Amino acid sequence: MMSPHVILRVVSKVLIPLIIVYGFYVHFHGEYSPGGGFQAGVVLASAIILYALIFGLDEARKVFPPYWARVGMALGGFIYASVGFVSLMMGGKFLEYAVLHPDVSHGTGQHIGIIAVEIGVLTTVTCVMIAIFYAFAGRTPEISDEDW
Amino acid sequence: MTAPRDSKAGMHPLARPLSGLSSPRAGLIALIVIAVLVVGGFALETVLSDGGLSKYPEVYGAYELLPLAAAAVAILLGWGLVWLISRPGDFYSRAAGDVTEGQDD
Amino acid sequence: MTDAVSILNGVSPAWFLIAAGLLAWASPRSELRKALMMLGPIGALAAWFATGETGVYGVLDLGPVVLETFRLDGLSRVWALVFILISFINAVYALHERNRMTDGAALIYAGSAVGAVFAGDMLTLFFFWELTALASAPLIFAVGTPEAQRAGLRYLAIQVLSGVMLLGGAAMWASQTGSWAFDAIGTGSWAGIILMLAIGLKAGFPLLHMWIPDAYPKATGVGSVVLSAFTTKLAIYALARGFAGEDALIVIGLVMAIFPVFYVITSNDLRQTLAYALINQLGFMVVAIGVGGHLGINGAAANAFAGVIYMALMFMVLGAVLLRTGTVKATELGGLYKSMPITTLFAIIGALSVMGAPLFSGFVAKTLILSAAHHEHHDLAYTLLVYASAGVMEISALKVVWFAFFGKDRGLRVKEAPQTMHLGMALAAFLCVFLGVNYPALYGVLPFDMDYKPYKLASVYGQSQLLLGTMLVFGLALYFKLFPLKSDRTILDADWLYRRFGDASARWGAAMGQLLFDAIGKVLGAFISFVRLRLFNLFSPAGALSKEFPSGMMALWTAIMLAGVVLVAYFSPV
Amino acid sequence: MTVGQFLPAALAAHAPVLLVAIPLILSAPAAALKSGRTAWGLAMAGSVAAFLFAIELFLATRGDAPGISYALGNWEPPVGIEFRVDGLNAALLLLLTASAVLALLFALPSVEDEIDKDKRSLFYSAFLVVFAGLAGVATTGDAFNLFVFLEISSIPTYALIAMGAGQDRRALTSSFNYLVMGTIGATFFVIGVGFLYMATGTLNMADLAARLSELHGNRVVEIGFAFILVGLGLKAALFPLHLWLPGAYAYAPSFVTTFLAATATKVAFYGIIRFSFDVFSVENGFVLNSFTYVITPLAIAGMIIASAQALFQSDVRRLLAYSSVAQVGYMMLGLGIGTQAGVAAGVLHLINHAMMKGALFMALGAFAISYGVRRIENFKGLGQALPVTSAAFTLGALSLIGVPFTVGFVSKFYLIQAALQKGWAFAVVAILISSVLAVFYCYRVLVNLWVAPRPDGASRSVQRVPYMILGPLLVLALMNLVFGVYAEPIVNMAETAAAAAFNAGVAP
Repeated sequence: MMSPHVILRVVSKVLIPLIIVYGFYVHFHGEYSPGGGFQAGVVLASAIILYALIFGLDEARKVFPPYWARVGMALGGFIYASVGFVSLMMGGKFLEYAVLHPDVSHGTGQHIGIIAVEIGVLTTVTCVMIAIFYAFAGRTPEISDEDW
Repeated sequence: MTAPRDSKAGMHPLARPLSGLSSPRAGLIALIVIAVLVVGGFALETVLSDGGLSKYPEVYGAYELLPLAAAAVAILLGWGLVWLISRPGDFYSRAAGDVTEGQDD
Repeated sequence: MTDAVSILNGVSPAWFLIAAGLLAWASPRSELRKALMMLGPIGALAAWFATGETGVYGVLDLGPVVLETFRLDGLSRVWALVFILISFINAVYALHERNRMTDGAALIYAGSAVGAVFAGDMLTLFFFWELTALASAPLIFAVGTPEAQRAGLRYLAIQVLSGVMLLGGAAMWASQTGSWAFDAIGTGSWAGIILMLAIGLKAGFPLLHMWIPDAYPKATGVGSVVLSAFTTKLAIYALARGFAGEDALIVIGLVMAIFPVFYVITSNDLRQTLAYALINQLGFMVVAIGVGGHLGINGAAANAFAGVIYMALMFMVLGAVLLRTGTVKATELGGLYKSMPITTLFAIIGALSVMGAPLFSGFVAKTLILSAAHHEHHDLAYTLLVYASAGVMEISALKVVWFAFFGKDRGLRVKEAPQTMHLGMALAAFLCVFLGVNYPALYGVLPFDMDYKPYKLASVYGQSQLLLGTMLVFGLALYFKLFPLKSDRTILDADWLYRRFGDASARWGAAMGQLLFDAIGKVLGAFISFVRLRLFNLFSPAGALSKEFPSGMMALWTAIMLAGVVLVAYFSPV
Repeated sequence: MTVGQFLPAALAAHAPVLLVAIPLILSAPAAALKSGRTAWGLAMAGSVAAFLFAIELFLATRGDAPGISYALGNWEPPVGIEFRVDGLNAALLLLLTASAVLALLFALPSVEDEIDKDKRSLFYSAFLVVFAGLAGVATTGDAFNLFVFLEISSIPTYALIAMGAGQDRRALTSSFNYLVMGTIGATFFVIGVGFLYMATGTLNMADLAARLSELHGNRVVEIGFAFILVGLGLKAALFPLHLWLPGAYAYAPSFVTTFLAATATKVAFYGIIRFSFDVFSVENGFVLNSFTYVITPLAIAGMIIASAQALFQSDVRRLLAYSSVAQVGYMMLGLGIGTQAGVAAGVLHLINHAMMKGALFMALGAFAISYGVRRIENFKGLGQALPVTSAAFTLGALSLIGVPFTVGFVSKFYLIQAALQKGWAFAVVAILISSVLAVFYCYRVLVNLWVAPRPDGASRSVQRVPYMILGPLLVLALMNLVFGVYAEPIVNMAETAAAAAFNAGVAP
C-alpha cells in the first residue's frame, strides 16, 4: 500500500537520517552537557516512529523487527549491568568507573564508564519506545474507522 | 390380651418369657408396688425415727418427700416450658443456615 | 512391677494412644485399626502402671518455656486411668464399625485428654486442650449430614474458643506470676477468671453449656460415647486442679445440677436427654470442687470416674439402639426389650448407676459429694442437690429405659445389637456394679486417703426412698399421661443465643457495617464526584479510569490515613 | 566479616551488590530468550546465587557484628549510593532469596500449566527484575534509591499479575488496580523522601538518621514521616490500604501469588521498620504516637475485619489473600507496640508468615494443576486424592491458626508476650479473636479437604502433582513444624533484626 502523501514521504526521507544523527549527538553530549541516553533514545525511536507513520507499520516492522525491540530492551540493561561487572572484575567496586582506565588524573575511566552506561540506556530506551509504539499501533481497534 | 397379635413374632428368645411386661396391667401393678413401698418406707421411718434411720436430722423437711415433690414439680413445670420455649422441629434449619456460604465479592 | 513394664516408667500414656490413633489413620485395613484401638489403651495402661512414683516426667525444654508433659500425682492418676479404661471399652464397643476417620479420632481424642490431664504447665495443657477439640470434631462430622456438619462446626468453634481463652488466660497468668505451671489458680485475678471461663466452657457452665446438648445428639452412635467421656471430665479435672474450694463454683454447680431438669423432661431425643443429665452430673462435680477439701475433691474425682463409665454405658446403649432402629427419639421408640433384651439389661444397670441406686457405682460416688456438702455445712446446697438428683438424674435414667425399651410397643422388631457392642457394654456394666459393690477399689485410686463408708443404713435407706419416690411420680405421670413430651419439637436452649440471636445479630451487624461503609463512601464519593464533575469537562472521556472502586476508595483511605498520621504527629509532643 | 565466611573473599566483599545485580543482569538474557525452560534456568541461577550471597551476608551480620556498608561506584556515602546490610535486612534477604529459590522450583510445572508458551521467558525475566528490585529495596541504604528499587520491583509485578489473564480475565483489572494504588503508594513515599531531603539535605539513611536526631519539632520532618508511613503502608497492604491485595493474589498466576505472598508485602514492611525505628526513632513523640494511635487500631481492625472477610470467601485463594491482610495486621501490631520486643515479634511473624503462606499458596497451586480447582466446594475429598499435598496444606493452615508446635504459634506467643509487657490486654484479646476466626476459615477448607466425601462425577485428576512442586512444598510445610518446635534460630534472627533496628543499625 502506498501512501498518497508524496511530500511527507520525501521530507521524512530527508529528516530521518538527520534525526538519527541528532540522536547520537545528544547521546554523546550526555556525559558533560544536557543530553544522554534517555533523551537520545527517545530521539532515535522517534525516527523509527516517523518512518512507521509515513510508510506504514508493516514497512517499519521490516526495518526494525519487533523482536529486535525485545532483544534491545534486554541488551541495554545487560550493557549497563555489564559495566558494573567489568569494573568489579577490574578490581574496583560495582560501577566504579575510575578503574576502567589507568589514567586517573583526567578521569578517563569515568568518561568511558558513563558513555558505556549511556549506550545501554540508549539501547533500552530506544527499543522500549519502539516496542510501546508497536504495541499501540499494532492493536486492532475495538471500533473500526468506518464506524466513527 | 390386648397386645398386638404379632407381639411374639420377631421377639428375642430371651425376651419371650417377659412378653407380658408391656401390658398396661403390668405397669399398673408395678406402680402399685412402688407406691406401697414408698408409703411403707415412710411409715417405717416415722415409727422408727429414733432408731437412726433418719439420715440427717438437721436437714429441713421430710427427706423422703423431697423426690416426690421435686419430680412432680419438675414434670408439671415441664408443661410450662414446652409451652414457652418449644419450637417446631425444623426451627433452626428454617433459618438461612448456620454457616453462611459467602458470595464471591 | 515386672521388668518388661518398668521400661515404660516415665513415658506418658498419652503418647501410646496418640501414636495408635495416628497409625490407625494411616492404616487402610480395618482389622489393623481395630487391633490398634485395643493395643493403644493397653499400652497406655501399662505405662500408667509402670510409672508408680508420682513426679514430673517428660520435661521438654523449648528455650523460653519448659514443658512438663507428664506430671503424675494423685489427681491426675484418677482421670488418666478412667480415660484409658473408657478408651479401651470404646474400642471393644466399636469393633463392628468400619470408619477410619472415627477410629483414629477416638484414639487421638483419648490420648489428648490423657495428655491434658498429665500436663504440668499451661502450654502443654493448651496444646492437648486444643487437640481434644480438633480430634473430637470428626466424630460429629463423620455422620455426614449437613446438619451434623453445622453442629460439628459449632461444637468446634466453642471448643477452640475455650482453648484460645485458656491460652489468653494462661499468658496473662504467666505474665503476672512469671510461671506457666498449672497449679491452684483461684479467681483472684482477671487471668484466673478468664481461665475459669475457658475451663467452664468445656465443663458446661450455665449458658456456656449449650454445645453439649447441641453436639452430642448429633454425633455418630459410637462417637457420642467418647464425646461424653472426655471433654467435660477433662474440664472438671482442670477445675479441680485450679479452682478447688472456690465458693462461686458451688452456685454455678447448683445451677448446672438443677436447670437441666426441665430439659430432661421435655427433650424428645434420648441422647439429648442424656446430654442434659450429663450437665447435671457435671454440676454435682462442680459443687464438690467448690466445696473443696479432701472429701470434696475426692467426691468430684469419684463422680468423674464413675460418671465417665455409666454415662458411657448409657450412650453405648443408645448407640446400639441407634444402630438397629436408626432413631433415638422417645416418641418413635418403645417396647425394644422384646427384641433387644440384653441391651435392655445393660440399660437398666446403667440407669441404676445413673440414679445412684445402692450397689451401683453412682451411689458410692454421689454420697461422697452429698457428705462433703453436708460436712462443710452447705445445707442449701445439700438440699438442692438432693432435689436435683431426684429430678434430673433419675428422671433421665427412667426416661431412657422406659421410652426406649418399655413403654408403648411401636412394633419395632430389630436384631439384637452386635456381640462386640454387648461386650463393650458388658465391660462398662461390670465396672458399674464392681465399683458399686467393691467400693474400696474406687476409693483406693482417689487423690486423697480417706476413711469413708458409703453403705450406712441411713444412706441406703434414704437413697432407696429417693429412688422409689421418683419412680412413683414418674409412673404416675406416665399413667395419667402428664408427661410433657412431643414429637418433632425443638426445645430452645442457650444455643439459641448464638444459633439464632447471634447469627441474626452478626448478619445484622454485617449488613449495618456494610451500610455504614457504603454511606461513608457515598458521602465522600459525592464530594469526589463533585470535584470530578468539574474535572470531567476538562478531561473528557473518563473511559476505563472511571471505575471508581476500589482504586478511588483506596485513594480515599490513603488520604484519610495520611490525615490521621499528620494529625497525630502534629499534636504529639516533640 | 569475621564470622562465617564461606564464599571466597573476592566475592564476599561485593556480596551486597552482587545479590541485586546478578538477578538484574540475568533478566536481560532471559527476556531475549525464546525458550521458557532456559529462562527458568537463568532465573534459578540468579536466585541461587542471590541465596548464597544472602547466607553470606546473614552469617556476616550475626550477633553484634556491625553492618556491612558497600559504596556503589566507590562514591563514599552520604554522597554516593550506599548498600548497607545489618541484622535486620540480612534476615529479610535470607527470607526473600530462600522464598525465591523454593518458589522457582514450583514455578517450572506451574508456569507451564498457566502461562502461554511464548510469554514464559518474558515471565521469568520479569520475575528476575521483581526479585532484583525487592532485593534492592532490602539492601539499599539510600532513601531515594529505595524508591527506585520499589518501582523496579513494582512495575514488573503488575505485568506478572496481569499474566494471570490467561486463566481468569479479572487478573487484568486486578493488575490495573494494583498499578494505580501501587503508584499512589510509591508517590507518597517519594514525596515523603522529598520532604526529608528538604529538611536535612541528604538522602543517605544513616546520614538522615544522624541529622534527624538533631531536628526536633520540625513540621516538615513530621509531614515527611506521614507520607513515608502511608506510602509504605499501602505497599505493605496495611488495612484499610489493602484493597489491591485480594484481587492481585487471587488472579495472578499461582507462582506469582506464592512468591509475592511470601515476599512483596514483607519488603515494604521492612521499609516501615527501617524508616520508623532506624531513620526516625521511637524516641520521637510523633513516631511513637503514630504507631500507638494510628497503626495499632488499624492493625487490630485489619486482624479482625480481614479475618472475618476471609471467612466468607468461597475462592480459597481469595480467602488466603484476606488472611494475608489479617496477618499483616499481626505484624503491624508488633510495630504498633513500639518496643523492641514488639518489633521482634513483628519480624518473627513476618518470617513465619512467609513460611505458612508459601506452603499454603503452593499447595493451592498444586491443587490447581492437578484438578484445576480453586473454590472451597471443589475441595471436597481432595484429601484422599492428593494426601501429601493436602497434608502440607493442613500443616500450613494449622500454622496459620497458631496451633502449638507450629511457627504460627511461636510468633503469636511472642506477640502476645510483647503486648502483655506493654500492658495491652486489648491487643491480646484481638489476637485471640482473630485466631478464632482463623480457625473457622481454615476449618472450612480443611473439613472439605478431609472429611467431606468426594462428590460423584467430580473431575478426575488431570495430572499427578509433579515432584518439582511436592519437594519445595514439603520443605516449606515441614519448616512450619520444625521451626515451631526448634524455634531458636528464627527467634534469634528476629531478635537480632529488632536489635539492629533499635540500636541504630544504619548509623555509621
